Amino acid sequence: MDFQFGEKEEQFRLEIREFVKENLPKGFIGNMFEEEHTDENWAFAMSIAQKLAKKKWLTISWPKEYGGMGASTWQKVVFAQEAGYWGIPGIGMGVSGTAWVGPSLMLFGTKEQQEKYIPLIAAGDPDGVWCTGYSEPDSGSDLASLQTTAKRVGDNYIINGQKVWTSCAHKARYIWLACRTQQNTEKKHQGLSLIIVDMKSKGLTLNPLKNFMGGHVFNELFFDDVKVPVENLVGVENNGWSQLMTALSFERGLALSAGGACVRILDELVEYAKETDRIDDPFVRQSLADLAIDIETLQILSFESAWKEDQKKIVIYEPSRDKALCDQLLEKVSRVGSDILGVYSQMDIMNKDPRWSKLKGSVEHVYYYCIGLAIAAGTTDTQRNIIANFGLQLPRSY
Amino acid sequence: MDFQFGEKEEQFRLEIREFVKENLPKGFIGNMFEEEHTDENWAFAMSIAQKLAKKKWLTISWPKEYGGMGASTWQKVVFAQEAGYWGIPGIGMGVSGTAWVGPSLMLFGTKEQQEKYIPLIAAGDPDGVWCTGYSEPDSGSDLASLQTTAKRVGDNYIINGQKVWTSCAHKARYIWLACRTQQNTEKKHQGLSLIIVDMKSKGLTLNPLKNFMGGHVFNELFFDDVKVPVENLVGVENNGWSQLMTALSFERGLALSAGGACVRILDELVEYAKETDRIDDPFVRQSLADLAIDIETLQILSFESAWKEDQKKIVIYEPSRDKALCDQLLEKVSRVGSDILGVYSQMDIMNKDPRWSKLKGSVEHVYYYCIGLAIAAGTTDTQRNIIANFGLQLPRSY
Amino acid sequence: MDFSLGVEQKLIQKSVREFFTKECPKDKVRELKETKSGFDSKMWKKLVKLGYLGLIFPEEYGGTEGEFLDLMIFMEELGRNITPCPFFTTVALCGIPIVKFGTDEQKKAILPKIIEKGHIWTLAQTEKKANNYSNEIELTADLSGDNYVLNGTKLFVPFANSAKQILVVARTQKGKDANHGITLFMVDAKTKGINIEVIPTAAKDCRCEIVFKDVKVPKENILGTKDKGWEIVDYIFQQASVLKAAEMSGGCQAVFDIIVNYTKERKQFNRSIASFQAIQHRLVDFMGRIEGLKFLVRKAACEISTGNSSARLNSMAKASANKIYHDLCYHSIVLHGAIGWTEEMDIGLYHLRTRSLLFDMGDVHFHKEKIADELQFHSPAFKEVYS
Amino acid sequence: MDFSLGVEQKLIQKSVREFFTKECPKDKVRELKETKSGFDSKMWKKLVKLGYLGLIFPEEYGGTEGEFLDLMIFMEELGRNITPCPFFTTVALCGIPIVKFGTDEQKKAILPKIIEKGHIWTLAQTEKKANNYSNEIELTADLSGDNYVLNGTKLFVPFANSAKQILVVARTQKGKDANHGITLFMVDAKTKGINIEVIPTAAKDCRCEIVFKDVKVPKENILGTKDKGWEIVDYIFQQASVLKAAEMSGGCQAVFDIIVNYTKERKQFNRSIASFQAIQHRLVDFMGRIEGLKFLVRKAACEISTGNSSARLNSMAKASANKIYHDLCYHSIVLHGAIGWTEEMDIGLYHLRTRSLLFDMGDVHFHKEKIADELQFHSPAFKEVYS
Repeated sequence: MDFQFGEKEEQFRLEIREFVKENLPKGFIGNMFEEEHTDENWAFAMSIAQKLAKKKWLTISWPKEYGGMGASTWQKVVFAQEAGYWGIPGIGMGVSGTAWVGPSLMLFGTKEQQEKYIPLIAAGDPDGVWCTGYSEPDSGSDLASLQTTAKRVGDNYIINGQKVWTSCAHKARYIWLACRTQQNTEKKHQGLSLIIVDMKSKGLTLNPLKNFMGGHVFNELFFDDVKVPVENLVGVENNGWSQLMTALSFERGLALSAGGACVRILDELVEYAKETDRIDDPFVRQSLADLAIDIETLQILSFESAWKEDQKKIVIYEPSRDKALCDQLLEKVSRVGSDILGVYSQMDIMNKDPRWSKLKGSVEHVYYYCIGLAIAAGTTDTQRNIIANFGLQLPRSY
Repeated sequence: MDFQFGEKEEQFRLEIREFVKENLPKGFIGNMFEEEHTDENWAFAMSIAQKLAKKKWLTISWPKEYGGMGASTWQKVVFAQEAGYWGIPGIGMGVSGTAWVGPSLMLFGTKEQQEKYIPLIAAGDPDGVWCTGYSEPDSGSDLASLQTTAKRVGDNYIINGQKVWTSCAHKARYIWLACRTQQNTEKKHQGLSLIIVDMKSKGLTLNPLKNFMGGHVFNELFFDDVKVPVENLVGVENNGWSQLMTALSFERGLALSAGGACVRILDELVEYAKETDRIDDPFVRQSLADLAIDIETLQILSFESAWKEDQKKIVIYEPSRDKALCDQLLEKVSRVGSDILGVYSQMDIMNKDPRWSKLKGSVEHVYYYCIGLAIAAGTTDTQRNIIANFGLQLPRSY
Repeated sequence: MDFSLGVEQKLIQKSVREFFTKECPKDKVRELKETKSGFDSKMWKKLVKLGYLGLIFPEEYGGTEGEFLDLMIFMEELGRNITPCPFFTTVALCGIPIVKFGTDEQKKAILPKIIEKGHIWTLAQTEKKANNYSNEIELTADLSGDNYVLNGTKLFVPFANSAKQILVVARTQKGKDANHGITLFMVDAKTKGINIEVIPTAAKDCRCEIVFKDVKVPKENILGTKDKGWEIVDYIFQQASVLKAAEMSGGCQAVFDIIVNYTKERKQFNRSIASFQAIQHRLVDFMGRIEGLKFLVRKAACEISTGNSSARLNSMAKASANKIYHDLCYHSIVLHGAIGWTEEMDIGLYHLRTRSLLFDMGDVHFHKEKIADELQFHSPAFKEVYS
Repeated sequence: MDFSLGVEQKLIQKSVREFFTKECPKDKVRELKETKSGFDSKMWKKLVKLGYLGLIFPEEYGGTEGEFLDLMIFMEELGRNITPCPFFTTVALCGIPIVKFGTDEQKKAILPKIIEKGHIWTLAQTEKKANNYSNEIELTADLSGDNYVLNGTKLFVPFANSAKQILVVARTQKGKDANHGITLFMVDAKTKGINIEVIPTAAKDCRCEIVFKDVKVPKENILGTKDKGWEIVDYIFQQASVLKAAEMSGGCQAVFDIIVNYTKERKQFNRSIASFQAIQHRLVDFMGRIEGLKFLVRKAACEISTGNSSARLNSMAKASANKIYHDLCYHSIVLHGAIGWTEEMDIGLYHLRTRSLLFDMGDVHFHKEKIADELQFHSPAFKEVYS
């Protein structure tokens, strides 16, 4: 047993912190999804993304031959932690491209697709920004029931349908689209395909969906006879479901970076309590300690998941376990943090004013965004169902 | 709107307290089910039951013509509260007789049955002690699936089967038995009947089931060709289910007396905290206040249920709501109380020693018995199912 | 005991609900967030015209002398509809203490203007410690001739930017006992030296910073007795805690209705998601808590109405509201899935108010401490009977 | 990073589990509750014979010099089987500090007797305040000639009724700083003036009251330095907290296995009750918490093993164990239904220990306070990088 990072990883951690010091404004705390809110935020995020690309950190987990860093599991873990702690912007350029589009193309893409799209992502190029079209109005948790169709007509697919909750679509050059290429299949997850669609395509319209705080993360997309060349099909036609599941499994490490973000907020809250002379208040002390325990617990579990993957052990329920705990932890961190901030926890996150927003508004940001996160990539309840079925081998309850 | 008891009820409350002062040892706290543990406890409880019978309080809710007090809803509420607060022993002589056997016989019993059994109950006679045979090893929450059979042979029923979790059976003279008088019915709740069985019957054996703390509340009963005269059938043969449901609906007021018991423990904890100089500890203060809020909430809701019944409004989900909240409250009171008692919360409840058992062991008693209560008369989850179906009109989930 | 609303309250409930539904639909609530004043002055005028500002004020000043219960029901409905307006600040935070502590002259001068003209009042209490204890009051008022001169800063004062008058909690004397030496001044918001700035809050509910710089207030503008103002603040808190809890209770009822309806309608895996047991049980637990809150608030209000105001119940009402509101909003939005997070759904409007509601009139910790006080000095029945 | 057990630990895990399963089945645990000593002396002798008492003690005194991790694994298994025996008191509470603070002479005299003869030791620390802070230590030890004379009362001392020796935390000096003036004495349990009485606890785990009345202890029987004993107590707490947490973690794993198996097998409404979503989600949430606890404890133990003992992690381990144990036992019994409440099911045996386990080596509140200390004096990365 050993629960420490090696010297190599600690060295890497210092290197990341050096990067932070050089490239981020002093005291900067990046908040999740914030980079997509405004053009200004986005420009800054992309400028950092390009610097990350130079370090190969933008595609840290990619093999070197595709322009990645080919990092070890533990380097990736350290990077995710630090990325969360510092809130490094531009880290995934909207997530899709670096996290699953690139890796999926390496597995299922044609040589032409690989050569066309992969380098743009790895370079942090604006044309390397992707979004992902999975969810539809009537298929959320029940993803396989999606209805957007792609009909083969000559050398093209004609796409019709609607996608929703598409984050980063307003910044993306391409969309990684799940659609139905065969109708009336025996099972609903048959007949699906993954197709690459240029966001500039004719017939594709975007409707921004602001969240209730005023932030812009989600979009609605309408496909009205959108014509896409057949070479944009990824992998095998009608075999999209298994490719999609593979792609979903690349979406890991959320708990790791969230853990880092929680440590940062805890650190900041402790300092805040010291500065405002509340550190001796027994309630503040107990609350902070309580958070510290839960954060340490989440971190250790997410390390265990990473370790299992690293050991090539079968990892089935663990990411769901970590996600479910992470959802609950973020809610708790933000709630307890808000209680400590008191009246200052009511600040507007779209209109931060250093006179009023304590901790640069990060507690309030998590307060509202933890909800979005609990919903995204499978709600907490969905994760619980997965854990029950695959972690505890209990019968299906839904 | 009015949330106060009337003068008549407050007068009644004083009368009850006078009774307590006269008949219970100074400082007495009665704990639920404790009276069934030993012969000594039982004898004391029965002596009080007879005194209660003289006041007509033993059968407070029965009509006067059957030997009851014919009390108003609010008198009953006050009595339940006070009974819980003081832990008056013998209050229901094992519950069954006073709570549903008597009232059911008034509704469904023959004149002979009424004359034979009802006066014994109302008088607090040892032969007026009843137990109830519903649960079986394979039918707990799913009561209608019970398997004990009563076969008509001449003027007798021959009963075979097994009952379990029968509280007070070791003290009872009669058992109120639910059994199957018809086999292979279309639906499982058809073909059931209620039959009165003398506990002294041949072929009936009792096996005590001690709980893990060493207390004796539950029993197992084995019926091996137990012969019962047909006149012991209650109501209509094969129509037992609806009678049984009616009987179950008489089992109210648990939340009221539990509320009273919680107030007592809170009062005692506050005094304990004062005596041990812990009342200024912010954690003790906040914990006590938190309990006070939850107790007040449970009480107000159980009053609301009583009010609805009093108003002849349809009461469907409310008792389940109160029971579910009550289960959770008792757990919390005992847990938080234990935290305040600290090391003294680990005392043996079967072997109380005033040197060690603080608050006469009442916190530890609730600590273990709240579990039994959460299980009894429908688990907390079963209550939630009922509330979901009937209170919120949601589809059945089980 | 009687859990039903009286005829009067039923009438108010019905009319206020209809009024708000018509005059302030949720899209209006959204729009108002983007305005300077944060509320709809036309609706305010209608409220005045309908006499709601005088709901519980004495007839001699133009009010209708209703019960405190009526006001509680009004606040439930206001909270149910999350109607942004300075009703609470004007009536609960200022009008009520003026009725109780004002001189006849003051009442004659002030109350008719509130009731008939809809003059807006607010209470400036919070300072940087923001703990609702008297030790947070540092704004000074020093006598100079016939005037007091006020210096200091008040924070998060609701609707100060629209107020005609501000009730200012000031320190006129410093000493060991922080409760002593506090005085309440009624200050014209236009007085020289007052600078008001709106703080950017999530709910955009016009919480203001007010800087007082050598602000002169005539000494007859004291409410109550000099140096004994903390009693008035306590009086305000007792009643306003219950009214704020009523607002939150109404909000909880609305949110609960929204989420129950949504889960019944929303289908996944070919089933209404309300058929999933985990969701059902969560809803059920909320129902119990919300019903408990509703009656706790109503009971506390009832006791105030009958002159038996209970500090214990008042604090329980607010603490209980605080305990439920956040959890309910959080879980209700999550149960909606992504759509719950969007601007177009009403649920988010409720959640944007969570944090300010929690701190208005005291957080859970504050109220539990008050309850502990009550427990500590209460003599339990068992001690009396067994003595 | 490596989450797997080492070869040595796997071996210990396997052999200890087999040993306890064979030597102390649950019916034996039930029987032992009714005995005076509370443990099986035959099993104890076997443990000694197998060398477990010397698991981590130096070879020169007859031990096998294993790692702290080995001991942690031993405690997990002990907790999994809820084996009642004075192992923890002897090894964790007394042996470990003797190895660290004892003179060579003391170690030579004491350790071989523990390791080879199974001498039972226990720590007498708790007094009536029972808060685990130094201010609870009031038992006095006054020098008189070559002896110290001990007077006072210790409470809830585990297995004192079977102990050969008692490590007594006494006050040799009173002053402002309660941490100063504390001295640890090694006292023969048979010394005149010692009176031991078993306290009737739920778990019947032989918690004793020890009254010291003019008990003479030779002054060479001090462990460590006079007046500086609180350092030793802290040292004991650091390690024993982790070991107690390991015991609880093992217990949680066992309880969880029991309840998962039961819910899978138990049928109601023609379905396994584990198919009900509300039950599933409860189990799932427990699984996450129990796995988290397991690794937290193991991490804390690992750091001690490598000489990097972390007060933060040690307290987290115990606090976390405390947070889970009660909830898990309560819900597991309720999920069983009535049968879970009976004597015949093992689950109750675990719950009977809940309260003593929670307070052994400090409750949640105590450990959170320790963690807060660590947080307060830790310098965060952001301050360093952005300085």
